[in-house]
Amino acid sequence: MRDVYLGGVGMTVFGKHLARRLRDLGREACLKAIEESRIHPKEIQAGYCANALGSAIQGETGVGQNVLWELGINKIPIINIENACASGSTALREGWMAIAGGFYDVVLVVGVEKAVMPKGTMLNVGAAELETKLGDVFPGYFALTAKKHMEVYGTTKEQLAQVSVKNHANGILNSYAQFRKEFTVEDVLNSPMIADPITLYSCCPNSDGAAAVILCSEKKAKELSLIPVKVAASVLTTGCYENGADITGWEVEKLAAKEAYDMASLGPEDLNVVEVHDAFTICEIIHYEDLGLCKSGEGGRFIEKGATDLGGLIPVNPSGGLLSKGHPVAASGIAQVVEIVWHLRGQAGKRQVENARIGLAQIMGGGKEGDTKACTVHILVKVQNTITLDCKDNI
Amino acid sequence: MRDVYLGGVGMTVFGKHLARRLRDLGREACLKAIEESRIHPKEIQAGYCANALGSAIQGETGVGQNVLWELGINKIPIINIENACASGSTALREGWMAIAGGFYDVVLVVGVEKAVMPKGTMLNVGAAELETKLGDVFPGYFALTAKKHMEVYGTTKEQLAQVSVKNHANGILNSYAQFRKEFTVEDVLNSPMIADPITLYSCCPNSDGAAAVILCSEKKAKELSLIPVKVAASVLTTGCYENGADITGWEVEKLAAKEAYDMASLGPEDLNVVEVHDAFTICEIIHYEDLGLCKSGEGGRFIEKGATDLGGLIPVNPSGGLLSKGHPVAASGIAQVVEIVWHLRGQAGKRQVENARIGLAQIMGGGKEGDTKACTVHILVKVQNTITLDCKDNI
Amino acid sequence: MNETSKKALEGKEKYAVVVEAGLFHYPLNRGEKPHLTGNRCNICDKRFFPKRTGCPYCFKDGDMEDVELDRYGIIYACTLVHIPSPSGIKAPYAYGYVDIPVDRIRVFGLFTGAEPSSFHAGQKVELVIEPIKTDKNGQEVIGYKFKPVENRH
Amino acid sequence: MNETSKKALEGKEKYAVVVEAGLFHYPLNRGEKPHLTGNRCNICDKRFFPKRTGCPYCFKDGDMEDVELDRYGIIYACTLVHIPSPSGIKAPYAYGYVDIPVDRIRVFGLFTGAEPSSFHAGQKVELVIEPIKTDKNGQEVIGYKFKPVENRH
Ligand SMILES: [Zn+2]
Ligand SMILES: [Zn+2]
Repeated sequence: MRDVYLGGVGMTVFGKHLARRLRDLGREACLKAIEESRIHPKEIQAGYCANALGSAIQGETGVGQNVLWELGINKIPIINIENACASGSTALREGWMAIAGGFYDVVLVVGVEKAVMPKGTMLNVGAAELETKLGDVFPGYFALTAKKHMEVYGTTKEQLAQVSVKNHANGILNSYAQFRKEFTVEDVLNSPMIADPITLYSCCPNSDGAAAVILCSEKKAKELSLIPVKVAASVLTTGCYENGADITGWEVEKLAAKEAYDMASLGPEDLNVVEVHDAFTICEIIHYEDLGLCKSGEGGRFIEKGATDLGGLIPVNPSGGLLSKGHPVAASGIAQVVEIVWHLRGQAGKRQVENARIGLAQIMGGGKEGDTKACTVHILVKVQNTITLDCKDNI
Repeated sequence: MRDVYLGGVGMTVFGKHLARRLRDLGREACLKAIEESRIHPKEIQAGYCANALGSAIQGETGVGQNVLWELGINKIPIINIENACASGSTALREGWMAIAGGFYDVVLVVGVEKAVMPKGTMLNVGAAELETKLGDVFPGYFALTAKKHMEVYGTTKEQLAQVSVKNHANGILNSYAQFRKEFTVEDVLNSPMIADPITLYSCCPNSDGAAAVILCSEKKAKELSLIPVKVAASVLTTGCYENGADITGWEVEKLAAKEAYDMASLGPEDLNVVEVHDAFTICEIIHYEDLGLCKSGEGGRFIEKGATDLGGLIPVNPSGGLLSKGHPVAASGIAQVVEIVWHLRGQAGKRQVENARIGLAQIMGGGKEGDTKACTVHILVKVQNTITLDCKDNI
Repeated sequence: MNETSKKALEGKEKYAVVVEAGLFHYPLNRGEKPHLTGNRCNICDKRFFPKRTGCPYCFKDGDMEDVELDRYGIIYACTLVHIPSPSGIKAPYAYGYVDIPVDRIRVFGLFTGAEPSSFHAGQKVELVIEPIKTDKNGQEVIGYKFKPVENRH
Repeated sequence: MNETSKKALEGKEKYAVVVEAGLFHYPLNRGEKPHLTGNRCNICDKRFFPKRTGCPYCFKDGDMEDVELDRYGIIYACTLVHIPSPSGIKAPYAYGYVDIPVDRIRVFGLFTGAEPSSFHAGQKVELVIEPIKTDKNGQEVIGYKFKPVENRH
């Protein structure tokens, strides 16, 4: 299996882009990744495009072809991928396999979504599932998780709120973020209750946006004027769906993390920067535990003591996370990797984690039987730091 | 790159399955493929699922996870893929890459669709495209192609109709086919006009159904009690989108075919059995030409002289094709490969092409700027014929 | 609903539809109690709700048998939702997971009422069949819910 | 259409909407002729309709410029459709590809009328702006069509 490197990366500002089409957003992100790589679009040998909701919301399928032809890219394999919130990271892994397996030297991976719903409409994805018919909604499902975590481990609602406070503080430093506003614990707790104990500011927003990366072989990476960042691990796994399982953690995430650490020959103690799927505040706390950043049950106290703040023991979601940066479903997993790359290359501006050398990105999605349909973990490693380049900050 | 072999294969009857869910149809096809392989579902290391319309019609995403958990398959990577009519064959190619690249030894690939629309509803996929807003419909687009082919090459409407006549005659021999009814040239020409010169019986139906294959490494293939069939070529390419291009053929298909023949070190003259994307009668005629079965412009005369009949020079669509077998969008590309495997293993019953050793499957889909978003070509080769096994006919 | 059935209803009382067929037994006779209908695998005895086509653990077809689930359960986790659901349930409403010890199974379900103080993990609940929402045609949709078991001391 | 604009229309005449913004110039002054609006790449001079953000051949941003396309074209291929379109166009209707020699571009478009004998490849056509359908609110949707050029000998 060959080593896979990151080429250029790019993303759009996340937020409301009412007048822009999927292909316009995707084009912008791809163009940034291509231009940073200083390659011609025609050098791209395959394209993987993640989009989760286009068919349901915009009536648009084959989004990858629409995006890539905006860049003049034709006559290559283009594959459209869906795996709920893990769509982008699943596309990334397929692109990684295409290079690691020796099929291509340059692959473009893009995730794009317009998830801001037209006024007065509600998305009814999963309408065929009994839970959905019975009124299950995403914040409600995570509320159950939160309630159980509080009951079993003594996690407090203030600790939950601190996740939102931290991520919004980070988001202020990120010009790509949708919500750049400071919140206090009180603000989060006093915002409207959605599903007890999940309040409005404990939920990530629906967003429009795109993110893209170029992946390449070692040989091609050497031709690019970029600080080399390697994919040390790329893992995808589906849920366990075990009836009656403990819901204070996700077995599937622990499995994915273990596999990723083994693949990279690294452990959680080696990480310098982490991006996780903080769709709701409770999620981030559980991810700390499942990824081994702290012990099971300690997630609430871990954030309380500032361990995951910028400048803390292990900064988590320096980008602002989904909570502040926004959540254009299929773009989010790729945007996390873009953020990690910026930190490893020293391009993260005011939110830069100093001397970051190893980063991890985790995302999961698709509720099913109280479990998740897809969970991915990627570990990226800066290979050397000897080349000095004109890296511009991404603030 | 490692050789990739077919394990067990299976499909549901194509047609209307109003009371069955996507997961039920997918389960049946997968179960057949697994049981023919005589493996336990837990031996499957990754799953690729193609579905094109579930999000739009059934409000269902993450279909792969839903199907595989019906079989007790969990904790493995599952990837959902969409590429219009080429969704199934694109999933097949991703599965092929996963094994060829050395990532896995046993992969399940399934395509499933419920494309029969609820009464009174019309699918408006591609609603964002100008052509669609201006009234472009699939039979109309292919009608333009047919009109041009008739004008330039003298192809007749009787020759077009013969495609439907042949495929329906083949479909009578296939118990998996949706329409098992004999048609004459007059029947086809006298059926209601849809878009001149495309009549109702010149169009494939919307169908529900699923098809699945197990792919495996050479080592694993040797453990299975199956006649070894190898993937000699797996090619995917997106359109050229060249404004003003000749529409009597598809440049993208010629490119895909050339790449596939090169990969397999074979030519069209080596083929014994072929399945092509006959969504409309004209398509099959053009595929003859693009795949090199006959010269450009000769497609009409090629079918007229019976070259592609069962027992002809090169039988095309012995399964009945989409025209008779039906077209559950994302399942079709995999069902074509299932049919080819049955012929190479001598299991095709009354429609068996004698001594078939090399087969090709072609499918394409997703209209864009008068071109197609995805075209795949797969070539399968029976490696040896020395093992005698209890193969049951699939009639 | 098609035109024929619409006509049949005209001027008559609303009749109820169920949220999904085959989920539960609705008592028609006085004194009879409702129950959820699941199924069990004859090989490993594991129970499923809603019913599965085959057992995911034993991977055998034709060995599944319908079972009446016990009416009593213990709340594993619960929440009170303050937004209407896309499926049409009006806010606020409560739901969660209920463990049914007799059948060693956890089921998802709505709870009766919507008071924050009404439900907590560890609480004993029993099954009731009740309307859960009104559909687009104005018809009541019947589902199942769990309600607290009265404390009798 | 939102509530405010609905109200604004009440009791007034229907007004027209266009099938897509920016596609064509609709003549307001007598004698003025309609035309499609495309754009061209300043590097390779290739024209596009509908307009593209960037040229796919030259791969440069900021070098695209709007152009009025010539009103006259030659039918490359045409068909007569006998089923209504999901986008709301009533059957029968005719459409096809029209080559515009002046701009070296092929455009997709509807044709006026729906007679099988009206249109054939190689025929000269000219652009007209016409209603193409009625939308869900009963409003006419304005689009463009091609009609045969009168033979003047
Ligand atoms: Zn069992
Ligand atoms: Zn140009």
